[in-house]
Amino acid sequence: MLRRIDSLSYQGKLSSCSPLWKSGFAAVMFVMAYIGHPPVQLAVWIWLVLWTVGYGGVPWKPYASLMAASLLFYILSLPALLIEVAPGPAQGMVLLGWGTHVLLVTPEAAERAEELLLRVGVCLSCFLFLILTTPFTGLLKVMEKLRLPAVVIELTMIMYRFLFLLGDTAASMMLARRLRGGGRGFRAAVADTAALAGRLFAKTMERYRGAIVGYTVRGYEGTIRMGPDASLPMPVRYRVEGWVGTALLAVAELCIRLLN
Amino acid sequence: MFKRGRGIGLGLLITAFTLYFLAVSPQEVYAMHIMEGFLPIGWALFWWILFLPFFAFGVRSVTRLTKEAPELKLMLGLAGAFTFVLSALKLPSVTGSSSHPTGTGLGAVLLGPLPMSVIGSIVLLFQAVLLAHGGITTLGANAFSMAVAGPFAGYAAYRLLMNTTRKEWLAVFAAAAIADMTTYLVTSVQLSLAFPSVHGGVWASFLKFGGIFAVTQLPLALSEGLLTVMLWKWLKAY
Amino acid sequence: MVELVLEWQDVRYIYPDAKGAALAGMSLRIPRGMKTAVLGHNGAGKSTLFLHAVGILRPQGGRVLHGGMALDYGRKGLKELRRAVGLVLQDPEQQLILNTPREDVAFGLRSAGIDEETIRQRTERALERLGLLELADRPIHHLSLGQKKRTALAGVFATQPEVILLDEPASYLDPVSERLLLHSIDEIHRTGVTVVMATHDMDTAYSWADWIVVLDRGTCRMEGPPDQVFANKELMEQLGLEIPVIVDLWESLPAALREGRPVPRSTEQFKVYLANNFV
Amino acid sequence: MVELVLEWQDVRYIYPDAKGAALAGMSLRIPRGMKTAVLGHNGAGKSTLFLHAVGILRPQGGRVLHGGMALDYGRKGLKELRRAVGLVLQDPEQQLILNTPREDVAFGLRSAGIDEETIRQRTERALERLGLLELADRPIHHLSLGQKKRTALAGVFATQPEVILLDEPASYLDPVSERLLLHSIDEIHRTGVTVVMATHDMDTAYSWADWIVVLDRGTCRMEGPPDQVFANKELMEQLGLEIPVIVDLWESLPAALREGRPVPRSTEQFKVYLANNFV
Repeated sequence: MLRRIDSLSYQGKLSSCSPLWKSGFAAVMFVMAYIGHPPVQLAVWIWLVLWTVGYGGVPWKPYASLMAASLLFYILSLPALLIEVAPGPAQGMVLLGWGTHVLLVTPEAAERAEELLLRVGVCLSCFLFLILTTPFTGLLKVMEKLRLPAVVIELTMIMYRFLFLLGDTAASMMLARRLRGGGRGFRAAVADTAALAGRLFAKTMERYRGAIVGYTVRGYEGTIRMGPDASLPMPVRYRVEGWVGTALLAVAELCIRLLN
Repeated sequence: MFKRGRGIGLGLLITAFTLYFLAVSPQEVYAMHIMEGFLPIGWALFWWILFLPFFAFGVRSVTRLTKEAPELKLMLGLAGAFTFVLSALKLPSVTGSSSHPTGTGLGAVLLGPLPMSVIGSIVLLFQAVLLAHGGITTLGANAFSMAVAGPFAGYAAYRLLMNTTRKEWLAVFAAAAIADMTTYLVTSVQLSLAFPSVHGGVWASFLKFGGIFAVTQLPLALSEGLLTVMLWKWLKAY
Repeated sequence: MVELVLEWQDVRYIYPDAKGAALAGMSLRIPRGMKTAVLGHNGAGKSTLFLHAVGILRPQGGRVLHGGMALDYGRKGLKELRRAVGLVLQDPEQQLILNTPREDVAFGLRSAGIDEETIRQRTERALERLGLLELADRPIHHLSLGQKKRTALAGVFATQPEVILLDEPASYLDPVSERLLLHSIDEIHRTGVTVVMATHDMDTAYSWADWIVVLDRGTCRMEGPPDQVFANKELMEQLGLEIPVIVDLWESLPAALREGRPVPRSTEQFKVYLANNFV
Repeated sequence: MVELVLEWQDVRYIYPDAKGAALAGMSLRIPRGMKTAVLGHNGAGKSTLFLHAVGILRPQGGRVLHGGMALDYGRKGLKELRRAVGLVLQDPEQQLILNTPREDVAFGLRSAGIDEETIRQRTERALERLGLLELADRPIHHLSLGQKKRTALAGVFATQPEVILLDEPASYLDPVSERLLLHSIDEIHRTGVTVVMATHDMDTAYSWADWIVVLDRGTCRMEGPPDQVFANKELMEQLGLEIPVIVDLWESLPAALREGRPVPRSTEQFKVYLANNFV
């Protein structure tokens, strides 16, 4: 699971193209998602799916499953968004009533949930476009351009380097625990997990000690300098489509606003 | 307008509840990361702005620490990677389902709350970018609840209990459990401010969101407290 | 016909997000009571094969049999399977859960719900057989890699499985520790356990195993006794596997001198032969 | 007398919290331009020896010399030393810092303050010579162990050191990756770099090295050319080190047949000899 998005982001057809262009484009689309009216939002949604799955070459199966998994939060929040308790008679679809109190879905809430679904979907498609077509090293370059403090970028780099190592270690430890049949009952299960986390911590410290030697040998003196951005420019064809499409969306949005 | 809303609303409602009961095996939801695009733009910006000063202070403290000892950068990076992997471990929960620990309480006790705000936000960035849990527009809000509020509350609880009771296990348990609880409460506040109820306003909305996530978050806080105490013991023996 | 402990019938498996198939129609049999070596490069499918044997992975096509019966993937079936088939992972760090060899060996027994007295006895016996008694109460992070590997093996052995699968047990060990570990494995085999070892050391495989299985890109390319397998030079070359030094040298002797003689299994046998024939 | 690149003079070192000395009067010389193999069991002091060569550890007694001069442990001296003496650790994960081979290889150059154009060229050359060009932009966690090891080696090679020390480079590799790595090491040696390899594989050491050094419990027990070292059977046995199979078999041939002939260095040479003499 940990490797899934990472692998996809390196294998796509747009992977080696400029991360700056892609994140700039995604940022503009985020703005569209927020300020646009439903028709424009829908257009952005469809367009970005096309960019990711079509131009980016991200397989549709993992794409759809990521989209669905992310929507789980929305689904989980639905009852809170929809259901209201009113102290007296109120407008809406009544689900339950006792005394003067009613449990109901108000039209405002239903409308809000609809709007939210649309916005969440569009934003997700922007978000997935960015993370599925841009390798993490590219995002680091963007962070650098955004002038994030050097220490944050270095920490991010170091973390990224060790995430997968520790992740693999944890995965094999869990495998071993399954093979050997963990303890029974809640307490034993928590104790096992704690032992596992502890062992993982010990491993982490071991990695730390090893890395200090390794980094020193390589001439590390407290700072990691990043190289220049070596990514390819976005192909002209896509750049043109990006600009033209954005312009069209902006015009459409303007028209809707003027007509209302 | 209302007619249309009602028709679609009803459809939504039915599908939603069917899905709800099919899908709510909460282990797959990193329950308290607000998803991409969920917050209205005003609130998304608001939480970013609230989060940034803490982040800036955190960066300053980390810079100062690592200037004195550059190898601490490696240590902090590894601590972050460890927190990330820890949060992917499934933790048996008292309710029988399983949940994911956050590790922010333990981190705050070990590293201090300010460095944890930096490490925690990077961990959140990774969860967003590598696991698609959370998002970019909501990163400010999530970071505020999980990397700022949680660690600070957990750390405060730890100090307080250490000074008053001197029972280390109790302090560690409280740090972990309270960091979790605080994160959960702050997130509920964030959601209810963004989506106040028509009847009863923000307070009613807080009860609803709080109620829904309590199902996963209360047992999680308890299990995480227990886990952290056992982990603490384990580390001491080591 | 020998009895089979484990059998893979045309098993197919593709990891999610992987490009190629890890197992692409794997058909393979493990005879009971023997010492089997599974040969092949990294990526040939050795680990995936083992994970199928303990039901961690389920075939996407074909089936796996244990004792002639298709695996039962129910909760109870899996529990029984994992009691009968023990897997020792390559890196012992990941397999060891508790803090000392004694505690760790007892761990697997305790979760099987055995009474404490039996646990104590069995743990003692396992530690003894693997030469770990003196180290039994030392914290695991003070042990050498070879000792950790033997502890991991002891933990599996103590649960008394029919088969023990070992994934690259000798990797990273120096020659002395490797010899000790191989000795322990032989000790275990002598108690009647079927032993299967994945390795890419041809020399070890040749002198150790009774039965050899050669994997390549998710299929089984050959199975048979060692001399027969390594006699197929063409296949070995095609798969990029080395011929054991002894076999290689033996084959370069003139055919007349080798006629009717078995290929020596060890340097010792070869030396005896040379000494007897060229004086 | 050959020129020495590195020399240890009666070096003593005890790790904090350890019982015995890791180096107990280690005296050892590494001749320039040669391929040296450092032999010994785990714990014989191989890694400690290497860490002294790059100034990570400082002798508690005795001294270490580089190019005939005692090491300067000042900031500047260490920087120069580490530019001249490259160390490749056993676990490549420890020493890979950035996220793709291209970036990582450039890391060492960039921190030496070289201009970007030269960095680009040297990185390219190092990647090419180690056969990593196609993998250059793949994230490191997608590489196999063998590829990671070659990346670590490339990172050290790119900084153009005089000597490269390799700590157990072949451990954990399958035969194909091992052959590739050894090939890369020979490539590097051909550019004029002195190469030193710690190993416990006697067969590899025997066929690969020009010069062999045998360590035991923190001291150097023997140094010399391979045939001479392995001719000392008594010592090898006493240290529990194996004789290379080829030497072992050769020695078991009757003395009359061996007289005046050099011991074969590889299976190939042995085969030629057998084919020529027993037809």
